[in-house]
Amino acid sequence: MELSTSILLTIALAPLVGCLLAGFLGRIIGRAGSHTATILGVAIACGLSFYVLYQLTAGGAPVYNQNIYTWFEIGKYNAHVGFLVDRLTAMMMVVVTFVSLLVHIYTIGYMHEDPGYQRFFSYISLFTFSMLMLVMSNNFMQLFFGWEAVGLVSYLLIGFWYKRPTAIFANLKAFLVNRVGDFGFLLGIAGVLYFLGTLDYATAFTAAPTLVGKTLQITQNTHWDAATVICILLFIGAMGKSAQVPLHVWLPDSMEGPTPISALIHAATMVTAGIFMVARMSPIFELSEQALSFVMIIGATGALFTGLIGIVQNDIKRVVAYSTLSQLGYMTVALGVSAYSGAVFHLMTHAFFKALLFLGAGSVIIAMHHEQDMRYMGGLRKYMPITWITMWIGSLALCGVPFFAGFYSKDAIIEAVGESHRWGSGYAYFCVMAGAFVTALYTFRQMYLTFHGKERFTVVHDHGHGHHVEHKDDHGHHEPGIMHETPHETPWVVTLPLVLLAIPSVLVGFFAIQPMLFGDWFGSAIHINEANNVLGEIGKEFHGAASMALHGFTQLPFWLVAAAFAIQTYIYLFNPSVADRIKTALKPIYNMLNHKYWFDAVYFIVFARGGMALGRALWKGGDAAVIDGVLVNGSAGLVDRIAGGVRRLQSGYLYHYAFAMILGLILLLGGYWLVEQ
Amino acid sequence: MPNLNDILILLPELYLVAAACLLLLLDAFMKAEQRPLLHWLSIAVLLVAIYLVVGGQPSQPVTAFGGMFVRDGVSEVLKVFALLCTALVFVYAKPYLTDRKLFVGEYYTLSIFAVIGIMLLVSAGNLLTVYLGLEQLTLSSYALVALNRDSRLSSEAAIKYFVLGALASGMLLYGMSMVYGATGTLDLARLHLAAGHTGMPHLLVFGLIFMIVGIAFKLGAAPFHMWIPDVYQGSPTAVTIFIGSAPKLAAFGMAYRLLESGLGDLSQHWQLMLACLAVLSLAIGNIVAIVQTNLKRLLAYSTISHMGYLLLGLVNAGPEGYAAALFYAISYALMGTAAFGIILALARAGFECEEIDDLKGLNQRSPWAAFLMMLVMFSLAGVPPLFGFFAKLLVLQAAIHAGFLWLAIVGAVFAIIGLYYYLRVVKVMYFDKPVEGTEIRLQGDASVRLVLSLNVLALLVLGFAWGPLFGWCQRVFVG
Amino acid sequence: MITLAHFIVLGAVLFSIALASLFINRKNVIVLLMSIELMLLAVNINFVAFSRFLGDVAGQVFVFFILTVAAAETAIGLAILVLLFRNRSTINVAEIDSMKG
Amino acid sequence: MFNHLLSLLIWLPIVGAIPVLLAGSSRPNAARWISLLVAIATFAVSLYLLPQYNSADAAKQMVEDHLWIAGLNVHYALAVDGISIALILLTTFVGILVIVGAWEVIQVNPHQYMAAMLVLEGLMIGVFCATDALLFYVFFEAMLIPMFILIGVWGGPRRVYATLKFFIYTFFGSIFMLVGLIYLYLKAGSFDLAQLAALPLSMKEQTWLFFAFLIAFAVKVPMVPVHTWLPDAHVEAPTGGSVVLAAVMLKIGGYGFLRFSLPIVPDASEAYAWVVIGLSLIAVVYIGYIALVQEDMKKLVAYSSVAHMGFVTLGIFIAFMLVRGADNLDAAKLGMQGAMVQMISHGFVSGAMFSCIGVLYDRLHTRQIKDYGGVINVMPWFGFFYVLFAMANSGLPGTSGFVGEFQVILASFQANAWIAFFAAFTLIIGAAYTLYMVKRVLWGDITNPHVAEMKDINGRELFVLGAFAAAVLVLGVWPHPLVQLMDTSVTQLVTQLGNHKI
Repeated sequence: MELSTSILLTIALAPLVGCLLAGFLGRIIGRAGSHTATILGVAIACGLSFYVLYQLTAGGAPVYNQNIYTWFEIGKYNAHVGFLVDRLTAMMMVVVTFVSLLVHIYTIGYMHEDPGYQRFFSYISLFTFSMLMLVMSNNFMQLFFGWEAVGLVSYLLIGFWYKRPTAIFANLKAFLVNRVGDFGFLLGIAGVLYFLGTLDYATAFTAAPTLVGKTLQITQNTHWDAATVICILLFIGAMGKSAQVPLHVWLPDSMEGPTPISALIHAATMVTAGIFMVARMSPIFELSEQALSFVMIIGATGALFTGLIGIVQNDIKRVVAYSTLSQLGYMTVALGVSAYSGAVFHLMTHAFFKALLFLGAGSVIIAMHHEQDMRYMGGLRKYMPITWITMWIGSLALCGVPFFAGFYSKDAIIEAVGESHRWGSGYAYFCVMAGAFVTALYTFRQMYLTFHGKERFTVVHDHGHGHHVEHKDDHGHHEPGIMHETPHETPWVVTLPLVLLAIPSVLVGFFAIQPMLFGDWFGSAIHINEANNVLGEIGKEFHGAASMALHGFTQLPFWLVAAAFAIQTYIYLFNPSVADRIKTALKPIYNMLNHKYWFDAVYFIVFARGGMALGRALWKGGDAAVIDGVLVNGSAGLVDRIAGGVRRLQSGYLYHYAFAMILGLILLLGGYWLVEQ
Repeated sequence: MPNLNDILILLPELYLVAAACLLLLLDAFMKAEQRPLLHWLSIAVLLVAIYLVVGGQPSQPVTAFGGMFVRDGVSEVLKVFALLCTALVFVYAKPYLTDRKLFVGEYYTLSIFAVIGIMLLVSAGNLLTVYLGLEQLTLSSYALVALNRDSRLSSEAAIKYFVLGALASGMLLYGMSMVYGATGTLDLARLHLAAGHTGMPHLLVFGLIFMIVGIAFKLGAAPFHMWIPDVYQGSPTAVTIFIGSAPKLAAFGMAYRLLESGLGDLSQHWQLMLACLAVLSLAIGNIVAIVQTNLKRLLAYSTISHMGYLLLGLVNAGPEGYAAALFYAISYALMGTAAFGIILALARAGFECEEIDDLKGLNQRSPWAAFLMMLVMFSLAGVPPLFGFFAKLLVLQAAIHAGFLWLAIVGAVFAIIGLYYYLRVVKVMYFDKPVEGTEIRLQGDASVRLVLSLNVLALLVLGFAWGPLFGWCQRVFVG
Repeated sequence: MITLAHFIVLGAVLFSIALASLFINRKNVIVLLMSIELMLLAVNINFVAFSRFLGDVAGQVFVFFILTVAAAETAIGLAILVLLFRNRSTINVAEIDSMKG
Repeated sequence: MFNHLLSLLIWLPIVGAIPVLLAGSSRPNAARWISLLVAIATFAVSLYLLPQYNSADAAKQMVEDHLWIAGLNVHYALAVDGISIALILLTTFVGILVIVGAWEVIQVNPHQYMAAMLVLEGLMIGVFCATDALLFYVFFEAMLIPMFILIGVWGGPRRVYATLKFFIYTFFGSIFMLVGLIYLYLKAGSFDLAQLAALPLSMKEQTWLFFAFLIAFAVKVPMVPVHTWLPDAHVEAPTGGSVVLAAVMLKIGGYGFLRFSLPIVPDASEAYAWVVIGLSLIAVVYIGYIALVQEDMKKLVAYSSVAHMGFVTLGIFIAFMLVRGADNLDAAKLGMQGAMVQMISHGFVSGAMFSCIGVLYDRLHTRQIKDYGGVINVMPWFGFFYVLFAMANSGLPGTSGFVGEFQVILASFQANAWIAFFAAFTLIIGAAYTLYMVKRVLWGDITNPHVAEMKDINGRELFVLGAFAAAVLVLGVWPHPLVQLMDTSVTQLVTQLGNHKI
């Protein structure tokens, strides 16, 4: 049966209503009121999303594509607000609302002492709304709206603890880096309008083939292929949002935000918007080999090198953050080899297990009273078993151990890259393969440092709880390694989401791989040229999820993971000193990783400092010196000086006056004489 | 042989002469405390004169005494406004004169004699009448400037004015003699005919040039402007206001009579000369005004620049140009009267209110006075919707139409520079804090304030309803 | 034979002398009044000469008027001069410069 | 039907200023209430105007035409089209807010302040209604007087320099336009804009006239490099002055381009479109960098206004390249519409930004960014509005700030990708300078003890900011009605661009 507009509107608007209630009436309806309102809103959205997904798969509902209202209409150009809901959208809706719902619940526990409680709920509901607008959009304008709106919320949430200098630095950085991406994205949209004459997905995609052969004039005699230009511009947007090298620098800093945000926005949903967008644009991307190669290489680079940084991080959240960067790299590679469904599939599984890992990390952080440094943790498994187990599940999924969700998605991507013959696929293949090893390295390191080995903190029982309460909002950096009470398992509102996320982290891959990757589940949503259909190739050898998993044990990726497991187990369980020896042995490499390849430093000097310097130069040099100094005040001063001179002619002496008159007379006579000549 | 008809045509002038003599007598037999009566009488005399001028207006231009005296539209307009301005001057001057023990009959009679000179000048049909009218005007003015016998500045101003004025009229006469020699006639109408086919064209043009010097002096156009700042500053404000208003109309009338009625055929010669004078006046007037600190002196320089704009109209040398110039002369006369009127009204015994800084914080002390002064300043600067703007508009239009686009642009540029010092006055009144311990407000009785307010508000009203006036100015030249 | 030209030249010479003396003399205001008179006389010569050679009396009539007015003018001039001397006790042209700029 | 609606609209506030003045400094509240009533009445009239206007009809409507000066064939001619109506509504809307905004903020001679505001409002409406060039010029210039007073009397320490600069700059621009207009009058025998548009002109004449108009309106907009009066004027102006200046006065420059440059000298405008486009792009980039390093909030927002107005001029003149170069009418309309929407939107956004700064200034009496920091801690509601308007200023979708820039960028890509490239740079630099200010003012911990004592916004301020916020959001979420309102007028303008005069 048809999907009804009202349902879709409800899905989109319910979280918005919750946001407004919590935001504007937060004081009145209080904490409980706020979280009930927002959770209710998201719950409705989530439930209906599942219903929509069901309708589209089992219910056999046709793809929904309608405009809600006209945004503007000028001649043949128009922009609308409307929904395009096919299976791709529906899947995203489910993922977004589901994770968001769990994060809402989790937040009750995580933020329960924070003064900004209502504000926080309002923000995350606003985010849910924006994200839904993004994924449900049926045109580029609305896509851009959602695109920037999630950016705004991300900005607000990273800076949620606005008293922290680091936080307000990070949120500005995040917004600006994203804007760099959006700069390209907007130009891409403009290009779409220029070449395809519309902002509407359906029309644009049907018209897409006409791009072939069209070119854009760059200079007098250089013309670039239209499709390539558009795709790369659009992808620059994705690079910003999905934190691809070299626009990845904002994501690690975004960890300044509360952990639930890191889970929801900076791992599960928002950062995957870029992946979703490219998948959505597959009909256009398929037209440009060069663009796809570009996408692939960018992604592969991110997959390996950001992962490496993860190995040297000590902040539990940052480890997960870098792993997110690396995983986003995987998805992008998949896009690059036109395995769009593979990318989206990994997007989904990743959403679950990465959210799980973040929330788990958050749970640890709660237990450690907002101590995030793993060097002061260890042996926590006996204090918080649920967290421990669920995080292991998440980790194994992340590493791609067979049967876990991550395995299916990741292995499919690796194989797809292997199948691809696109320019640069060799490099990509190496990156993703090595990436698997690196992933395992930092994941197990993190698990061991956190939950295993001996405790590296001491518990000092002194003046009780109040101490932390006041430290809570500014997250007091009390002396490291000193705890004021033994860590204990977190309340159910925190653990429940972990459990609920653990389940799909195990199962979703097993059940979803067949339809999603090989069953043409997405239907018309994703378009692939036959020549590029690497997944089709893999599909030929695919004989069910179980056999794929079993086969997985014989594959190189698994053995890399196993090797990494062995190494880390040896180092962190039996011989911790090795770690330091390696560190000293590979000092230069360690430094390079520790400084994140100096990306941030360079950017800061070049763009931040440089921009300010340039601005100051233009201001003082251009406006102040030239325009005001010379032209404006200069001419005024000149007139003044002339006046000062001329007034002296008025000497006050009668004979000068008389002389002036006679002079005038003579001049007139002389002038006449000259004219007559 | 003069007949009754001639007398009738000359009636306003004759009446004024008689009235002036009567006032003189009256003053002689009058006690000091009765003088206010004289004040009101003389105003009445002027108003009646206006009535006579307008009432006896002939439909067609008529001449009297064998063409010596012309009574046409141009002279009507000029006379009406000259009389009107003088009446206003009398109203504004009274408190000032009484404060300074200058409240004497001579002031009134001399002024009226000057006005008679103006009326004679603007109706002149003959070089002789031009000369007589001019001398009548200037001789009375010399005396007026020296009215305050105990002031060093007045006497200095008077001597400067006298010597330069005599020099100018000497040159004018010399020019007349040459024109007479070249054409053999003194009658302007015949001159106009003879000028075309004279035996000695160079002599004629030489004469023209000498006469232009005379005109330029009367207008106060650079480089014949030197007397203006000193005379404006030196003479009692009550006299400055008179010199600054009505005589400008006379100067225009003189220029029109000599250049158009007399030597219209030589326009291709004098157009360019006037253009040069205009540029010089605009430059010197506007630029030097910037560095003035004395309000009267500032207004003097602004007069010079305004005469430059008036010349822009004359340069056109066609009906529309004369109309524009006449319109400009009228607007300037009204604005000048208003500006000095406010200064007179603010001045009081021991406080001349001559320095620009005397106006500091006027808006807090007397918002109304500040408001009026602001209107006058913006009108002088030529900012719409005030009267002054439309006057400038017309002269610029006239200049461009005559093909003097460059001249119009020069005028525009100097309007920007000029704006600066007018704004400075507004700034002092509105933005600056008043000096402690000083006290400044409108003096004089209600009548003065009322008339003054009306005079200034007229600038605003005429800004919207200048059509009829302009129409009148146009008619008198086409008709 | 004396022609019109001679008279005109004479007038011109007188006129020029008058002009020159106006700004060369820096001593005495009275001299200024005198040179003004001289100027007017130059004009008169012109008028008379022209009217004689044109055979038209108007010019000579004009001369009478000029003479009369000149008398009045001088009267006023002297009056101002007296005033000036009373106020500043000097009639030295070079000292009359309290207003300038 | 009563056909003097426009006259009423113009003269109601001007005449209404008289009783306000008469109320005198002794009865400030009377002055305030009268002026508020007048402002509201004006707004009501302008609202009543809206349904009267038939947006389907391209012709000018509600025509009033009386011969004003027979001698010069000057007419008191008023009429409106969609664009004028939109701008008039903006004016009357802002008119109310500045009166309310100044309520007890202005203590010295409030009656004069309010009166000046009302007169200014009336004159600005006049500019948008006039269809006679001279009448337009009269309103255009007369506006300067009340603004001069507003800034000079209630302004900051360097107000004298600022006002003189402001007045002379603008006068300098317009005087050449006056010469140009006279020249046109002598050729056409009329100041009627329609007739001037129909007047054939040689390329040489057009070029001279184009630059005469350009300098007049470029100063008003203001465009680089004649923009330097704006930061000074804004910094010294009282809040209300800044609001009106930014919200409405700058628009008159853009409006002038539409009414004069485009129809009267189309060919020259085409030939020199690159000049304007170039300057607009410079405005976006160059000014953006300058705004980045401002220490004074008002200066910063003033510079950002210059950058945003760059989009207006860009959108207007890009139309030429599209109509005559690419022969793409719809794209030209897109750009033109973008420019118009940007004008309205910038009216709201900049007005709001200045109101916000005013709110801060009233509490701490400083506009230096360094004196603030952590304001959000004590003024959460203010913080909400501040962030909202900052986002609008950096062109976030969903706020009005986005719409115009979006349309202009889309249109300019149609003309030349590079133009779009530089225009889109505003996404980065605009966000940079705006949010960098927000960071330093709003976020962070309280460093300055005075900030700790700041009170959150009161009801009056809430009303002003709320009204602006509503406008910003509605226009951002649903620009369609505004676009519809102006559509036919813009279409007509764009089609006019097609016909050559030589």
